[in-house]
Amino acid sequence: MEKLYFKFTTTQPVTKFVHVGVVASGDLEIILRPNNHSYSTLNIITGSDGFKSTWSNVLSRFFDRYPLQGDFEINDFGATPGVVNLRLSQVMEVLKNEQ
Amino acid sequence: MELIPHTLIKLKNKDLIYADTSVPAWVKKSLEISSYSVVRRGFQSEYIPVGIRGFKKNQRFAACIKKSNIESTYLPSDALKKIDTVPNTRLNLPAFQSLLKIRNHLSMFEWGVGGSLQFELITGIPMVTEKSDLDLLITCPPVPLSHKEANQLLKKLQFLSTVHLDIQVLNHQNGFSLEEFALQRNKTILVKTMVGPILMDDPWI
Amino acid sequence: MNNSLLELNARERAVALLDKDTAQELIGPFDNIISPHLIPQNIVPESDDGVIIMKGQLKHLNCVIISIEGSFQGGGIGEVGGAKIVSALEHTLLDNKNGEKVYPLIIFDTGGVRLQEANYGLLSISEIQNMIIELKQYVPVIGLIPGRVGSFGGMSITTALMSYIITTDKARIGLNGPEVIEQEAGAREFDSSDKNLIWNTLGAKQRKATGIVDEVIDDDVDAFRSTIAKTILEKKDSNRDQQVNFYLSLIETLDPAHMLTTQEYTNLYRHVSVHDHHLNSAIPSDYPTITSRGRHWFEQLTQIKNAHSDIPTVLHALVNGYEYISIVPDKNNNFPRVRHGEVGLKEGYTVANVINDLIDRDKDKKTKTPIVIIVDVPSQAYGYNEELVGIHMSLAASVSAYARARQAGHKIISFIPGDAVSGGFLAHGLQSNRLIALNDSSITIQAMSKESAARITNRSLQELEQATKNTPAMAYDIKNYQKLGSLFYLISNVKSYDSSDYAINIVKNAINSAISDLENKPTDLSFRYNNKIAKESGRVATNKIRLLMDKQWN
Amino acid sequence: MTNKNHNWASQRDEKNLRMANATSIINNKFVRTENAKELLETLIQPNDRVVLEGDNQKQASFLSETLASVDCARIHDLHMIMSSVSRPEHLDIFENGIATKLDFSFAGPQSNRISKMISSGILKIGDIHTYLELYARLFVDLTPNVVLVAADKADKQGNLYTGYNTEETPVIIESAAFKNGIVIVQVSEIVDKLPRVDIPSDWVDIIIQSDKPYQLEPLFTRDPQNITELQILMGMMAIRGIYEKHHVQSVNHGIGFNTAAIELLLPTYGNQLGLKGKIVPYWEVNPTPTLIPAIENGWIKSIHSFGGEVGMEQYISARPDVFFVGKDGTMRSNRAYGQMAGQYALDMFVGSTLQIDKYGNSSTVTNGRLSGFGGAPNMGSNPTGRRHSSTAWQSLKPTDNPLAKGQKLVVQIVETYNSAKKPVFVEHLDAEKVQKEANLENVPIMIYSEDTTHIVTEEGIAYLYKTNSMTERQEAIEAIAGVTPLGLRSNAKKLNQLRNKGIVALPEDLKVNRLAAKRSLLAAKNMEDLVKWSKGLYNPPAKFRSWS
Repeated sequence: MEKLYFKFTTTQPVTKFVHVGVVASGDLEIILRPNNHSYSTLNIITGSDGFKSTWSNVLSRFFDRYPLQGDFEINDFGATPGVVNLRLSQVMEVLKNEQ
Repeated sequence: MELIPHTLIKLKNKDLIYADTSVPAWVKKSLEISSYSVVRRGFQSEYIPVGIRGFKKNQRFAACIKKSNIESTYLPSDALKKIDTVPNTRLNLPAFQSLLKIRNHLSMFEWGVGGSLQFELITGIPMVTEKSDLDLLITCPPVPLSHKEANQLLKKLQFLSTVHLDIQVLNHQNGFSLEEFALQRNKTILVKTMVGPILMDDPWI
Repeated sequence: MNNSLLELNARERAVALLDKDTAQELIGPFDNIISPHLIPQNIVPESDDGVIIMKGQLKHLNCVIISIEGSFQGGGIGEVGGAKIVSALEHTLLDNKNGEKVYPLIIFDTGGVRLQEANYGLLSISEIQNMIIELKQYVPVIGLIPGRVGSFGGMSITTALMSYIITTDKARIGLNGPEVIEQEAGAREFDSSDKNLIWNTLGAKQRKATGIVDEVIDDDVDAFRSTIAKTILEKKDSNRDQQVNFYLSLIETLDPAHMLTTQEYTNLYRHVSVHDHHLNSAIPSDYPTITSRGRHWFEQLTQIKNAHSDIPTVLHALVNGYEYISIVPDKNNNFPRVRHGEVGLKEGYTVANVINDLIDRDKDKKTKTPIVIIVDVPSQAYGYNEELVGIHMSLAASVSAYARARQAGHKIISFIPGDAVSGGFLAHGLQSNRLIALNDSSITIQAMSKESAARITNRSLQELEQATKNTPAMAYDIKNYQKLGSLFYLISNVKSYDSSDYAINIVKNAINSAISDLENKPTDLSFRYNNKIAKESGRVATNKIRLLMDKQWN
Repeated sequence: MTNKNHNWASQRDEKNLRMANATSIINNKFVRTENAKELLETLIQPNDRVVLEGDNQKQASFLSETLASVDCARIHDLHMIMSSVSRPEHLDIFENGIATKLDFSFAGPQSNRISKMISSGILKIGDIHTYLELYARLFVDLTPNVVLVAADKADKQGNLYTGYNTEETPVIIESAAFKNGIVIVQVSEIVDKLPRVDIPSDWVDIIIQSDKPYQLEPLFTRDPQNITELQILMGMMAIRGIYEKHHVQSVNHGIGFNTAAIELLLPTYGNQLGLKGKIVPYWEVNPTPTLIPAIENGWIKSIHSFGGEVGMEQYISARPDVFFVGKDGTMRSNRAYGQMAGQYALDMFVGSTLQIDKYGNSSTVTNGRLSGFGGAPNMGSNPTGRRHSSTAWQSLKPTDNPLAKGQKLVVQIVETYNSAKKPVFVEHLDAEKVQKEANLENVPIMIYSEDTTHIVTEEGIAYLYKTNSMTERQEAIEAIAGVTPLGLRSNAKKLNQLRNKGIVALPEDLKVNRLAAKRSLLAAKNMEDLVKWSKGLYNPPAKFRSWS
């Protein structure tokens, strides 16, 4: 298990709380809370050690495309980058539906 | 006739052994049970240099016996022929299992087994343990091997064996390690001879 | 095949069952409560701790759905998830007592106790069971088992306490999973790789045929919704925990030496001639039997020498106004899996029988007879026949009897001079309102044997021992267990096999003071999390959850 | 002038001599089970070329166990020819000093051990073939002295019934029977009357009843329970961006969850798109249970199979319109014909791999594992000898060359990272290292870049056939390689250029909604659903049981 922290400068504040996913094998959950900074924070607990740079790459790409602003908490039980992306896009979808 | 090192000798009279030092109790006990000794490297005359094995790994005792005290001799290759007489419970030990695998891959040589396996195969006394090494003796190779060929052979045998392998090439009294030759760590190689270890360029001569 | 409940995760299952837009989650992912015990053991937590509490309406009926997430840590119950369930059920009870109908539903998808927080899991499960038994007096408490994990371990006992169980054919129920039985009793007893055997034995269809579940329906959300509504409106209750005489009659006809086929058992089940059972008090005898800590203290406290009972594994006696009861080894028992004092098929039902008789006898009395449970149970019985018949129901029968006795006003003390492990402890000990133990290092107190726990959590025995050393949540010894706050009293200067007058007096005093402490106190299990140690350290998360639930319920 | 006395039938004489030496244990072709070892020791000679039948699923397990037990003083230095090295004793034969040389196609289960044995010199590799190549060489320079094969039943005359799992038995037997080889068959049962004759007794020399039926594994069964949302997403993209776009009519699916997902999406997502009747009516594929919903839903006209699949027997028998079924009601499979169809009759091959390099070469050979590829390199390549045209084949024809011809679609579907979170897209294939370690002539590449026409990942589809330079091809691969080291070379600008050229398509370009990729979209979500679709005719092996 490893704890990771990331911070990204972002521009689109979210107004809703969002939760997606399950901490199941190969999967993860994402909890998003609104904040009023000009950046996003990510607190990640991951079951697979040694993937900090992979996380960084996945998240940079995501925030490049979608600069969502909020505080993210992620509990990860070995999700692949593909699954991480899928869950992040589900967060987007939930925001769209509720806004 | 010269006896090559690692030949097992069954003694007629287990009490007639000659040594520079007094004979320890464990040697007497060992001979009591088995009355076998192993030919050591050295000058042979009326007297033959031998070693006596104990039941512990570090128990070796150097002595001499008279030729006339030899009841019978067993070459390392004789031990090999006895593998079919080993009971299944013993045969399951890793050293025996490895020997079974390896024996099909050395048919181009005259060869045999030394060490605790040889002792157990000839005497029937259980000496081999879970941790026993496998000591192989290649005697009189028909043609010298190149470093590469030796390396290939070694790799093959090591793959087949699940225990540590110690392979010695014997050229009459002279002997050297196949592994040392194959790996070619140095230009010269250590050859054990009748007069002690010497460094040689070509051990096959 | 398109509106599957099984396919959904726990949260989605709860939402799917409720009428559109009525679902409201309590203590959800945004409340920032995760298990405090997982991260220290290097395990990734989940924001809801694998238990989802959802209030809402189902066909316009007010419901609370408790949904367990089987894919997070095998649906294991830990402190946070357990406290969420207990506090939700408590509020449901309160509402119903106040005349406001709220119908509780539990979606089981659980292996039972979460082994990384084993002691909390065991305590929580006993507290959940207590609530269900009381709630059933007001409303049906309905259990759903869609399948995948199914319902195992201590939570299988909980399923047997539900008013009504609805499953798909992909559900399995058993006290001991096949892997655990194989570990404890060998592959000859139960081959955990034989999937046909597992499904034919523990699968919903066989369980339906032999009274362990009530309905097997299609895996379809609408089918679930209408079956649930029907169950609520028709107030269905299988009274599964009160079939003691039926099962004792059945078990008498069973040859424990023969591994029954499912067909044989189904036939047996269909042709039981039921007769009443009553177990006489133990009497003195001239035959010394093998001793155990449980038997030792039963004889010391009742002064019955070489106590003999018609059921050799269950001793009980009413002495000086207290009802003492103990489960003991019987090395010649015809059920091989109970010879070391385990709680087997017969033991659970027999204990239930004894307690039910006592409840009945005292039902019109103002002062109820106090009960002293002497706890020395190394585990429940691990066996194939046991699982086929449904040993979890036997344990549930005794859980139910103890809980109903306590709720009726019997003061119940558990005295622990021996082992208190797993399902055995749930059935015989954890429904008391005061626990007293001897401080003896020979006592093992846990949810599962170390070997099984190691295998199930994929750790080596060494790793497991290392982990348990650092966390009271997984402690195997009574000293660490005390740190949870669940003990009323830890007697420090008496050992398990002491027989001096001094020792006996101390134990008797402790029992007496526990009983007088119960005067005018609640008849529930709240002492365990309300005391000082529990509040300050042992059950901090439990109390936090309870407060939060109070705030969010209405 | 040749010598007048030259013996032009020396091989036949040799065979007759060997057979004569064994007359004491042969009773009109039949040999008793307990005499199997003696038989092999008599009929096989040192240095013989021996074919041992080991297909993917079906194994001549009794004969392989017997061969591994023969006396190596009598039989040694055999040259083994085996399409699949699957069982431990297949390699024991080498360790026991009975054989030294191996030609094979696939060694999945034994891939670790085989690479160690090669590097230790126990075993010398002739070549790692494709199935078709290996069969072909049986008729050229690898004609066998002895073949050891398996059949279900024999009758008293020695005719053979190979039933569902005929697989490669006919091609092996034919290579020996007409070139003086000895044909030895293990049968599970000897009966008075066969359901049908698959091999005539004339071609068979020896029949031995085995002590137990030959080993048969349900290798091609995938439990829909384990299909993930990403696999569904990739399946949806493939259906829209490849199956529909190229109007594919005939297909081979490599085995895996990716292709199982596609099979289970046809009756749902495929129907939503109105594609039923328009795509993939013809299949060359093993009878995988995940095809049942598509068959029942009316998608499929015909399926020919390489081999059988355990549990599918009854279902296949009840669907003779779809499968190739004999008069006796059981399926006829044939691996050689199947491979031939894959090579020359199909529009498309869809498969998966473990690694893809920056050029688009792919391989399942990863560190320490020398698995071989079976039929994939044939299936996954463009046969340049093909002349017949189809819409899909034509759709890949370059527009700028009047003499150009079409091309077979070869599709790889992979997630950018595997489940162990290792990148699938790599700078260099592990296969390059394995080549050096195992002293192979060629790098063991499964499908070459030039043959790969499409790659699908969870990010999008790369239409490699549209690229006009290696640089562009590399850029297309990078654009869908996610955050793997290769993928990080791409950027938004390059991606959009490629999208505009139609070389790369993202899900949104294909109108595939990422969030619709749910398991609820699968026509069957578990094995029981498959049983229900089959109306109870499919009988899954016990290890797949997950319901009561």
